[in-house]
Amino acid sequence: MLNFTLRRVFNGIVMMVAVSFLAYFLLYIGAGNVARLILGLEATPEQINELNEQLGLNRPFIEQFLTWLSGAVRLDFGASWSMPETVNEVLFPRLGVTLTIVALTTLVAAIIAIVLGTLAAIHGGFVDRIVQFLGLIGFAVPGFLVAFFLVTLFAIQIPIFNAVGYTDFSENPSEWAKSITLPVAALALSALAAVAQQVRGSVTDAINMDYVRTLRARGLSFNRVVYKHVLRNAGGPALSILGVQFVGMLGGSVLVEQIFAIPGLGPYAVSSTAVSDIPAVMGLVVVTALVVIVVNLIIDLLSAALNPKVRLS
Amino acid sequence: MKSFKALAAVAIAAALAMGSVTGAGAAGKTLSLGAIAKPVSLAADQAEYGNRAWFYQAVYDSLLVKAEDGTLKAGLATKWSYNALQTQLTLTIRTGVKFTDGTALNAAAVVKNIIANRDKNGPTANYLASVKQVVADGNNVILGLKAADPALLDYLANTAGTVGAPSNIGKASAATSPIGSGPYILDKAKTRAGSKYVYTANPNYWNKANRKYDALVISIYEDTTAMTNALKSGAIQGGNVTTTTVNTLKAAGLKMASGYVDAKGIYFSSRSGSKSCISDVNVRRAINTAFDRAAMLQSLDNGFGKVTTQYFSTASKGYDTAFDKKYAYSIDAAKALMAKSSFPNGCTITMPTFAPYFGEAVYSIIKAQLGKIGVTVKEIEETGGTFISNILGGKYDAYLMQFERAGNSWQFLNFMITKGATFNTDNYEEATVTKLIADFAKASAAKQPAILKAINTELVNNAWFCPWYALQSNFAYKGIVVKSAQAGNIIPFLYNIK
Amino acid sequence: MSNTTIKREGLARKVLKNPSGWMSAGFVFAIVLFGVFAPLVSAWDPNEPDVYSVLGGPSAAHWFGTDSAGRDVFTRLAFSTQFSLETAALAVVVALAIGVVGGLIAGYFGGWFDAIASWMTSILMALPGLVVLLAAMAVIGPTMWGAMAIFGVLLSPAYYRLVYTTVRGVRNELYVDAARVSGLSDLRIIARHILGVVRAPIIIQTAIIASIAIAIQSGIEFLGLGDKDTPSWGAMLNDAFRQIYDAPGLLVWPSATIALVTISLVIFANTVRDELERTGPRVKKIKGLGKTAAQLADDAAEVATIVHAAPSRTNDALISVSKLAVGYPNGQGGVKQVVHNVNLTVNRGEVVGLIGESGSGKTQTAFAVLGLLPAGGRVVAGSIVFDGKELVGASAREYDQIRGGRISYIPQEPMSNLDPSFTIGSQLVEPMMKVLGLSKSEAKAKAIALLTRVGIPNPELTMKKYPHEISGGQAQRVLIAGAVSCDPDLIIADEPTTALDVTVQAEVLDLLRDLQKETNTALLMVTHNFGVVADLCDYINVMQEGRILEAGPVLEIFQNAQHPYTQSLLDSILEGGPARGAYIAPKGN
Amino acid sequence: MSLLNIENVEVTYKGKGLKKDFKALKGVSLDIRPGECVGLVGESGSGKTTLGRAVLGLAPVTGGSITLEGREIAHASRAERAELARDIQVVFQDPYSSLNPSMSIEQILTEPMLVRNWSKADANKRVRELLDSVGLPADAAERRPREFSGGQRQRIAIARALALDPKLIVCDEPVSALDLTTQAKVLDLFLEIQERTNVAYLFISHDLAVVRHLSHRVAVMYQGEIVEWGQGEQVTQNPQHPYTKRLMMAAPVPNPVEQTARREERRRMMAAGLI
Repeated sequence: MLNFTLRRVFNGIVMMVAVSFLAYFLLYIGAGNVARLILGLEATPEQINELNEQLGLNRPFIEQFLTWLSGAVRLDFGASWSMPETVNEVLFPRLGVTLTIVALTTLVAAIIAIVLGTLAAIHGGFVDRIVQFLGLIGFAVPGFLVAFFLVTLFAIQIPIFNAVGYTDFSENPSEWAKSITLPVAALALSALAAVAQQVRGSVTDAINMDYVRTLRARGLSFNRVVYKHVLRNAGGPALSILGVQFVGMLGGSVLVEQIFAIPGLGPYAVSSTAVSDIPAVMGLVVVTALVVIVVNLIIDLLSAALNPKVRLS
Repeated sequence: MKSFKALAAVAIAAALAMGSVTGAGAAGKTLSLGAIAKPVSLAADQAEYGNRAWFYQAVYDSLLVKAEDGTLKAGLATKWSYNALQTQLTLTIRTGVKFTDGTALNAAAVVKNIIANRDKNGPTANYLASVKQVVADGNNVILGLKAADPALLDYLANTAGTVGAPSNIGKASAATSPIGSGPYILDKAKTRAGSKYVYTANPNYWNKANRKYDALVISIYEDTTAMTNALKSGAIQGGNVTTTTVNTLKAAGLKMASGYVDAKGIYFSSRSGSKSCISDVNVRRAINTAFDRAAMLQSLDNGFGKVTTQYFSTASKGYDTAFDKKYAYSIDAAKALMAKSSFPNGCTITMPTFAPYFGEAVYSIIKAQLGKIGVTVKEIEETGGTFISNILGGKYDAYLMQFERAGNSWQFLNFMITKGATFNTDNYEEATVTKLIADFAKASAAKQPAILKAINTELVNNAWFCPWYALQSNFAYKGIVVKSAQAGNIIPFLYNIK
Repeated sequence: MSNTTIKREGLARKVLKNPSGWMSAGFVFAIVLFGVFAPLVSAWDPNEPDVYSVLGGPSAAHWFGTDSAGRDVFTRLAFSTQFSLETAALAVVVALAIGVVGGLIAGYFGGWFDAIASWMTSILMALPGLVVLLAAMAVIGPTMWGAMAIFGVLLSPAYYRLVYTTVRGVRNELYVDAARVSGLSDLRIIARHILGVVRAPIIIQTAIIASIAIAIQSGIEFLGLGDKDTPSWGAMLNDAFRQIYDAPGLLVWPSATIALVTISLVIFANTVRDELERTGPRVKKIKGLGKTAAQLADDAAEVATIVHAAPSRTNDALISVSKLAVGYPNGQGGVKQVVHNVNLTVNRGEVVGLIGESGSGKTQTAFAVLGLLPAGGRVVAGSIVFDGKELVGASAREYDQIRGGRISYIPQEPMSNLDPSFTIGSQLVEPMMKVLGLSKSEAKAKAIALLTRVGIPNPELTMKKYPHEISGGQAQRVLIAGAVSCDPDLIIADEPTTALDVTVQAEVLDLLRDLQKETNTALLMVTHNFGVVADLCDYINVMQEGRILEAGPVLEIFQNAQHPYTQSLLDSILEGGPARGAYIAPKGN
Repeated sequence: MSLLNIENVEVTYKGKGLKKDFKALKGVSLDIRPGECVGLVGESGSGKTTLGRAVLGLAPVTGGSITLEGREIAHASRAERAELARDIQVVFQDPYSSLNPSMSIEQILTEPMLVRNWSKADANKRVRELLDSVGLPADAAERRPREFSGGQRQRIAIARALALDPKLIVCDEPVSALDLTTQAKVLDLFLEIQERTNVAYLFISHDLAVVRHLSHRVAVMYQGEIVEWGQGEQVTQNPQHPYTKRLMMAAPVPNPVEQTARREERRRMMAAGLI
């Protein structure tokens, strides 16, 4: 298990460096006249030169990348081009918000999906139809549409939850709950649908496995076999879908945060994109990729804990 | 359905009640406002007015302040006076005021600030271009001017008079850690740069009587719908809203403070030389004639505005109602003007589009209307950062914009008309206008109106611009007191919100 | 339509016959046509503004009303459809091209390309799509074509992985080996054998990828980061959102179109998948699986089993099956019966064989006795009396108390019958604690003793191992240990040695015989192997097509089989037959 | 003269990553004469299937030589393999996965002919001949593999192997997935075809009885090596090598009386350490 963990961690680190290099290369090469972008207003050629000098944009590309990388490993993404704050100052508080939302959504979606998916696989009928329907709607209706309808209904028509903004949990737990409920609901739907379908499928598969019959032939009740053996074996595929959904949710949160005006990564990504704030965009890409890689690592480790065979592969 | 709603509301409210008990009341009296743009820098010498005014007014005091109607009032300067030639301004600085870093505010500090505001390349720099030298004289600050500047006091009540702690001037950290003497202190820990700016009360503020709230939160809503939802749901008490949401917000019980600050329309930027057909006055006149201003106002902004052909605001002495009859919509007339021009077969002009702000509908209208008179629009899509810089860099022949129409005519002239004015990007000149402006600077107050009228006549006749209408600005609010729209600014100044 | 075409009904035909299949495919097709013929659907120009009819409601001139620039919404919807579908299609095509080609090459040839491609895939999958797209647009500007091309690259792992795993699977199929032996080139093998297999999964994936591309495309346009000049669903949504309070109706058309198109695509994908997975006809749940009169008559008309006299047999029946019939839903609302009128008795301490070829119903009979028939199956008639208690119709609770402790089971395939996620030890201990009520440590001690008994070296270590860490022979021993762990009265062994090598089989048979002797447990041995029967059984039943044809003491059957089928079986036995003669070189060689 | 000569053949599978290389064949020698059936018997993992695959060019030969009528074929290129397909063919064990489920029987049978640019008419004629020779009705050509039983599928696989009149067919456990009665019929078909066409078989099976029934000579494999090699009757009835003996004694005889005797004998031999 230790060996497995170390291998995966090493793999993750290599992947991070590769992602960073790729992103850096494409973004900085593509960005064009950076100094002009930053100085905007009435920049003179002298000012532009000076800024290029200052930002090191006239140094060789590899040197620039290594400088950036040496900062990035200390989680320092440098100065933003569009805001007075450094990229870190803006990025990390926002990362916290987005991660809170996405993690909570993952948790909510996972719990509901496991319950619904299992019931659908075992009992079929009504619950199964609900899961099928959810699967369809959750997959097909874009999250931002769901978000908008939720706001209209539950924040404006019936003002139960907050329509906009975000309050930290530490600041005011009930406000936090009110601010986070609708975004989480909007985001959760599609993940919930996908995971529930996967759980339904893998529980159905697992329940038809030979060892289920054998265990029952040894006198274990159906429920016991389902809750102990079937769910554990069905857990692996469900987990990996959850991982995929997590990545999707990170993206989906961009739109949902925009609609709920939540100070997460989403609005930062949109505004940085609009003004081509390359350091910010770079930081965003790297940090979200890091989150994805870490989450995948966690999922790998969980899968390995669930299924000993994985540890060998 | 109704009972279901009620039931759901009760159920969920009950579920949340536990949390509410512990959470409520902690906030005290907080003023929550929504802004549509985030600040670029919070340093005093980078202060901006317009939509970003609050971020600076929260932390910094200004030498002068402006009432809702534009009347200048004492700020950090308790008295002000010009010499006879209008070339020397003396300000008396308030005593007993301290910056939040504990240092005292005095004449020397003000001098440093004015110099920084002029020299640090900030948005205010242009407004202090006329200031030759600044010196402290005891409790007074004396500004020596290159030439008379009829708008200077106005500038000082805007951002040019912003005063921050001298220790902070020139520091990079000033951009995110402002230190002033104003009513509030920025709470950096709770602030989410770009989204939410949280302020706590300055315990040593000199003018506590005028500060009605213990805390201030300014949230950024770049999205119209988010702003509307925030207002509707009561998340904020006030914010600038677009014309398309005015009706729904009124229906939701919000009040509006409405003014006519901006003029929306097409602005030209290649009138000089001959590289573009915009340099032909008849083409410019034709463009002016090619829009049904009333219909545009109705369709684009729900009719919230006043049709006009002139850029001077109604508050200006140069404004003439009669001009608004000029350039009545007629495609035939516009075609005739085109025929008269050097481009009888039409021409192509380059214009930027900035859909994130203006929406894309208006651009399709411009393209269609100009197409009808043979002017082909080559659109270049802008999404943000480079929009203004490309305009200033002279990349385009014309552009859609809504410009603030300063009540102060001198300010306007220096903003749009004079050679070297910020938005006279190709330094276009007409001899008559140049002479009239020179006259105006020297003229007595009595003679100024006539000169302004003459200038306006030239501008309108020669179609310097193509304004469509004065756009109504709408500050929607609920639960706070706003006397009226702010003269000369799109949102009420922070100290005027009660 | 000729008969043969019906027989060779293709997937496409099946999908289109299915209501959800043709409805979803039809809708998508209609929407595509709507987009393709956008220039023809109305006289309006999608970009022609009209300041005099801004935000107009639906009218005869403007069916869906007008937008904030007075443009015809219906026309814009048509052109939006064209653009949104085209750009989404670009993403799909790029993803297809990269993913399918890469997956085919990596999957078929493997090697360094496989290593690199798999690595690139994991990198792409570590990138959150929308964030990367926004980043890309920060550089390439607001062009949806560029963005969708990049998104295609980001989506390509979806195809790559699918094609890769499918090709990997197919490459190991024997028919691919056969094709190689036939001298087919790689290209030809890919074209003839591999593409055919990945085609359907690719279609499913494409429907799903297309709906993702549409969602992302409209999301970006909705954020206002797309081409301004071209109408698109997202741009219409963006405009609608700006006017949400003045003209909420504007929101309806683009959102409904997006939702319906994506829903249709997903339904289509699901239908294709369902049709692929469906081997037989549609299975409907049937209430009251009773036998029809015809079946009853069929059973009654059954020629009686030839029963040989068994003078040495005791009459101490432990389990007695009579007139048992097992059926499955046949898809047409009726029942397909797989076991007919079966009578079978196992006395205490007796080893009874149930022998038959595949499909004879022997395993179904065994499962019926265990009360563990596969999904859909059920006992339609007859009775199973175990130790005086009727099991047909017994509740799950009652069965749970009989299984394990009274009747236990040894399966055929050792590996698949052990839960891969639990250690050998825990799988042995768990039932003992439940059935025998032992403490954990007691159960552990007993498990170790059992493993020692079944001949597993180092049982303490084996207890901690997972199923994949032991050999098939050992796994079968573990399963036997499990079956005897709760001291049952009857063990049902379903082909317990079929999956084993012959030397291991001999050892397992020895073990079974010894255990049976030691405990005097009754054993019902289900097998197709006469050698196994000869080795173990006291009494045998010969089954064919769900019926027991002949039953009697083992020697009696071997020496004096009456039924022609039994005789033909015995005749087919090669053991003891003559060896082939010496080689004679063919003439002319 | 031998048709196929296998000399000292080694097959090593490269281990992935940290896994060790696996030597599946450790120097195996064997020969097959024209029209002869050589049986190859052994348990799982003995390397018998690998040897068959090495002859077919489907396993990496890392040492030794395989010659067909004097031509070295162990490392034949793809083009040479395509040529060899005329001479060496295969029938696999699993009648379910050895036929592409999406192709019709006709497509399956004509595949090797089409590679060789046969005319459609010739190919169709040949398909009818082949179906007839394996005892399937002519209308089988239009159907798909799933419409046939296991025994019928194996007949189709045999027909495919016969399509080009090969000199050698590698039969890899061709009857072990079949029911007893079907197995007997298919084995008879193998015999009948050999007598008719003089094709040679390399007949791989785990079942000593099956091998004995069909093979002129028999090789016994154990852990990658041939431990016994000789006349069929000799090897299967009077084996010399302890492993062959163990194999023989382990198979239960379908006769209760004989099996009891054999069981006792086996136990005695094991106790004595003879097997």
